[in-house]
Amino acid sequence: MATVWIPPLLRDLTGGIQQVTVPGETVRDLIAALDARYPGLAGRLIEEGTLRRGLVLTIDGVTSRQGLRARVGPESEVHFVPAIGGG
Amino acid sequence: MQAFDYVRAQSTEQAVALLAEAGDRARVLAGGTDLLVQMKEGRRKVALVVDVKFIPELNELCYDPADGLWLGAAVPCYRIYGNAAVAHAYPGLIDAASLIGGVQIQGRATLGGNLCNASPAADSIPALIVHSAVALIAGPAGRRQVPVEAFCTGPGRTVLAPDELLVALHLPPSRPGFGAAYLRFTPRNEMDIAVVGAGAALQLDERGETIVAGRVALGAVAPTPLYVQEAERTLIGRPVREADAAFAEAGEIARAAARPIDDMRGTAAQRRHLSAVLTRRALRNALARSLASLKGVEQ
Amino acid sequence: MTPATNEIKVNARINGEPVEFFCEPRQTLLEVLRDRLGLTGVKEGCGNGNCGACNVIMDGVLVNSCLVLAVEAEGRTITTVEGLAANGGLHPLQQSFLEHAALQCGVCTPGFLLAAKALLDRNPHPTEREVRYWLAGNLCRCTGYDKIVRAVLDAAAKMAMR
Amino acid sequence: MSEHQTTQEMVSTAYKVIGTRPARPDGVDKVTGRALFGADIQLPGLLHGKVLRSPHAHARIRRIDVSRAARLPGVKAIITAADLPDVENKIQEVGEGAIGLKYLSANLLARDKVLYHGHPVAAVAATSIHIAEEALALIEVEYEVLPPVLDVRAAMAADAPILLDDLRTDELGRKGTKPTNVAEHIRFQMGDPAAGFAAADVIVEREFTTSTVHQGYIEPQTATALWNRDDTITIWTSTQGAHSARDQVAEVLQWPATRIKVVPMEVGGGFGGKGNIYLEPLAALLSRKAGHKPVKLVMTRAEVLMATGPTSGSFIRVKMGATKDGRLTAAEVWMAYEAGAFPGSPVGAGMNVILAPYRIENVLIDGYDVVVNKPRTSAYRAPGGTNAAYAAEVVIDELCEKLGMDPLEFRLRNGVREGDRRASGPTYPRIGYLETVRAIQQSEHYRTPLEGPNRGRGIASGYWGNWGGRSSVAASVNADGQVNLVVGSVDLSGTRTTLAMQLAETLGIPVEHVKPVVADTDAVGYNDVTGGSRTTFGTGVAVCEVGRKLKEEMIGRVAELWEVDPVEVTYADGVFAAGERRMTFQEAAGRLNEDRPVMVSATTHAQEVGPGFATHCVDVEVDPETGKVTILRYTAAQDVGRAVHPDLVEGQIQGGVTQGIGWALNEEYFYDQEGRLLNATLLDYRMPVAPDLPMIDTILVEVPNPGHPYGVRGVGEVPIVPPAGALANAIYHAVGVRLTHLPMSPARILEALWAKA
Repeated sequence: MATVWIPPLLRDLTGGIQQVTVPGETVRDLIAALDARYPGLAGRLIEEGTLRRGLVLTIDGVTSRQGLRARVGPESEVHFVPAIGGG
Repeated sequence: MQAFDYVRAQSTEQAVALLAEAGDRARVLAGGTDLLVQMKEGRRKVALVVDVKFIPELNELCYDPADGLWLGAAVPCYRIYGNAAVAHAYPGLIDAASLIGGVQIQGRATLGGNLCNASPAADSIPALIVHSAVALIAGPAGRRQVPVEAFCTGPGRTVLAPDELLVALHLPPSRPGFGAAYLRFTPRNEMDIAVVGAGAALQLDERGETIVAGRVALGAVAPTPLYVQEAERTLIGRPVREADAAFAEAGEIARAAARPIDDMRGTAAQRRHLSAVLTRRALRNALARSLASLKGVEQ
Repeated sequence: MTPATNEIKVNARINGEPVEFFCEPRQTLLEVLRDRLGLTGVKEGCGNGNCGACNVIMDGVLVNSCLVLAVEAEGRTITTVEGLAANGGLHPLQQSFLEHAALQCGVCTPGFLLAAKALLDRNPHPTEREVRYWLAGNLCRCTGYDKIVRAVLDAAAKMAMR
Repeated sequence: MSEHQTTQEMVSTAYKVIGTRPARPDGVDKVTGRALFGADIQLPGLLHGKVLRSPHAHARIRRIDVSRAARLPGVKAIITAADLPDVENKIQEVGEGAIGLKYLSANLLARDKVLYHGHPVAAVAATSIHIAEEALALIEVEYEVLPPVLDVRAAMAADAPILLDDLRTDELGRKGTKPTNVAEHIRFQMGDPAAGFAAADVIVEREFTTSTVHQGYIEPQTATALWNRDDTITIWTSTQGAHSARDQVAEVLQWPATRIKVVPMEVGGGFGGKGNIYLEPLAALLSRKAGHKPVKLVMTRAEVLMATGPTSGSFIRVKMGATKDGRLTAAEVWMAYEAGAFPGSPVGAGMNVILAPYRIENVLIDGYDVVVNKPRTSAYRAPGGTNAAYAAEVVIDELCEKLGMDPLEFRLRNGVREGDRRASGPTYPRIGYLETVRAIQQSEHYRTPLEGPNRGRGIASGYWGNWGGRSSVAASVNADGQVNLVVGSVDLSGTRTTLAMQLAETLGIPVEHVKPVVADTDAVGYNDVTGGSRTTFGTGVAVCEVGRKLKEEMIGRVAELWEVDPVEVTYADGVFAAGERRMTFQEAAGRLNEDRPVMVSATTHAQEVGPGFATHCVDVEVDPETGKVTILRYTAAQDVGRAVHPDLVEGQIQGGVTQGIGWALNEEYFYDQEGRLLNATLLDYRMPVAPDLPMIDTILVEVPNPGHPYGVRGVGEVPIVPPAGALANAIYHAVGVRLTHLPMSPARILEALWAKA
């Protein structure tokens, strides 16, 4: 099962829990599983059917551009972090 | 820029006549390094630009050890510091002329223009004051002379009437034992406007033991460049070996004389403080040059 | 070109060639060089003499062309970056700037080259300090000046050997 | 001068082109004045435009009357916000970030309100620049002046004047309910900070403020547009991203992107400030209105400083704790960044930077994006990083002082390495931070004691995450063996060279045989902006890929020619071989082109980005009587992954350091009480001049990025991050005062010295 790091501003929904281990083969699966456990989480991570703009998905330390369809491994660590521009 | 007419004046008389005719809608162009900036920014409404660079007497740089320096009002800075005899006789002037803008500004900018622009922070004016420079002015009624310390009447304002033209600056000859210096404080090492500028001049006796005359002037601490006459009284008669104490006193007099404001280039407190610091340092530089000039005589 | 009523005819010598142009008194030399004469190597960075991108050499003197009226060019001799290399090839300064990677974006480069030429014309053996102070009127935001200063010093050394 | 330190893995790899210093292909044009920058475009029938700007920082526009201006002979078109189509407030990904389209449009021409001094209100096209300027003076605008708010903390106050009526604070999808100036709140949190501080023996907490600063590129923004009679638009502009500019114009004009061609001219410096559009849509609209004549707009320097760029002023509070043996236990940071008139400050990036070099288990960082009555901020080299690192590095230095530890030893003890966690959560890949600390430790500079009164040495580290982005490239082989490389990444500082070098290395041909071309938006696929230190890395990955494909294609076609199986053909050192048969790259190029041309393309969106770290060491002397700082010596050690062209890498570092020095010591925006910018000139906006600086020594540490075929990391951003912290620490060690405001100008240093005395 993959470990999802809950973005700090969503931890009010998890009662302060920072990491949650959930089953799933894609990021979509993980978010669905999270939302089942902590209702409302999906609504904060997903916007109009895709990952919320301004969030960058990283899986095992590498950013992914595949959004909800990105595949995760059983030991994967998944983060949703704010997007950052450069000069 | 707004549209205007341009005339290249051939003589002082022609320039004065043009100015008299156009009144306050005319401006004199020498190096243009202030005028063009002000016109581009719309700060000056100008109908006629009178270019005075080609008037022979305004373009003359003439030094005679007996008569002093005739510095035409339209002589650009680079010609002043490029002249070895002038550089030797008027070191404070050279300090200032080589600080105004970058070299490309110095290729055009003139001390006459710097004076007429009458910025409180103008670098050359404190230097001219300590060199006891006199401004030679031509107008419809003839010519008159004004000491540089009395030339500026406020920020951007001078004693010149709209129909008057600054022809030249005259600096008295310098004797052995004379030294002068100008320095300024700026956050950058170049290309900056003085937070405070300080000019100082000293005349030592022939043996180099006693200060017999001294002048101090400040920039950027008052609405006009400031001649700190009170400093002279402290300096006169002081032995050179007590110079440090005398200079510290002069610095305190300068600090007290300063009437600075807060603006983006510096704070009033900083300026008062720097008035003392820079006066001391300028006097020290001037003293070194005074002593060097005496050594030059011995050799 | 037919002059507009308020335009003045100016004759100058630019990059070795006699040039005649018409301009309004309010036009700067920079504007005329760029827009009338096609010498767009002369750059405008600030328009008030603080950056040096518009440097040209006029009668042997380095000036900011943004602070010269075009009408003032009457009878003057002007060199722009386009005229820096005398006959084909590159001027040693241009060569040195390339060899030392003394440019990044390149927009300040023409002004630096003209300033450096004016320096070496007066002072063929400048010290690092002299180079830095002479170039103070030229702003570069890309390089930190390090490689520009080296390029000028090296060009001076090479020119002295020739 | 520079030193080169290559670490472990790839030390034995012998490259032929990577690591050399060839001449740049655009060099001769740039030293002879031939290179065409944005404003250099000349077109028949060209009209000249000017923009009318608000004299107020905050005001409602009651009325605009252009009728007098329109009657001025020579005026051909006037536009106001009424000429811009209404756009819905959707968020659009443009370039490196996202922006609300309504805000983007309102920044181009103010609609109902002006939000900063210099906010565009109208634009004019005329037969000469002087007539356009005269016309501006004839446009009448009636304003209802409103109170401005210029400081982040004032803007966050409950009774602050509100800039944008529709703005609500976003907290990761949860919207606030009240009008506010706080656009966004971001949080990073790990571990238990309270427990971490409880375990600390020493705690340092300080508050910092930093002024608004500008990118300071020497070439002002410019755009020339022709709205043709067939309703296609061509725009010649100085931009960091032609495609991004095209897409932004398409969105605000509601015009199909593919009916817009953006021709990227040479760019006279960007540093992040030329990713946004300002003039392009205005020039296009003026062109249409003027009867389809081309229109050129060029900003004055005052306009550049008033209305483009700048980067955020900020307020930052940092608290850090450490044990007696010098281990960091916890950190808490609260930071608010000015966004300018519209949301979008780099506070998130600042949050990534601020603790990046340190392994700290217990972390809380709160960041706020706050609108104020200043120009909309734009990216500036490591956006948000310099001020953030300054705050943290001063606190680290104070911790070291309190612990009696050498600042480099402390960093070695607490520095991050592969696998350590960032404050945002994910772990670091292979990075070279500790290597930069050791490089400084071993440098001749650090080993030489600094002596003399009022002198001090400062150390600081810095980080930038770097970026890959999307790139498209194409390569075609000419019959003579020369290869045309078509890229869409505009070249700000020499990337034509670094990209050509990567292709030459991949193909095993001399770099002089690769001709790189930066193409317009019609001629090459999509490319993200040149920014975020991405081009040599991200577009480089695409170039390596195109080289690999080209080799594969040529091997296949040589096999065809030789009538052998492609697996029998090898290619090495510029020679194809199969059995006894040999053919050079050049011969193959000739033979293959006789049959049919050789061309391939590649696109990438590189993800395996190598973060960059640097450690800087600076010696200063402070004049205690004037507060002036003289930089005596500066050394920057940076992990550059692989220095493709060491001269250019050194140049990036030296330039970044110098911008950082300017930010640290003298650069700042001065506003009056009414919010008018007072120092919109390069005389009073004090960027460093040559005599302000020593030579900037560089140490190129090479810890290759495993995510790039040659180990490349982005190098451009990192060097601007440490200087402010390093200088603050050096000033402290010289004269004993900790400066908590940027810039550390002479006046502020004097005040600090007086306060101490």
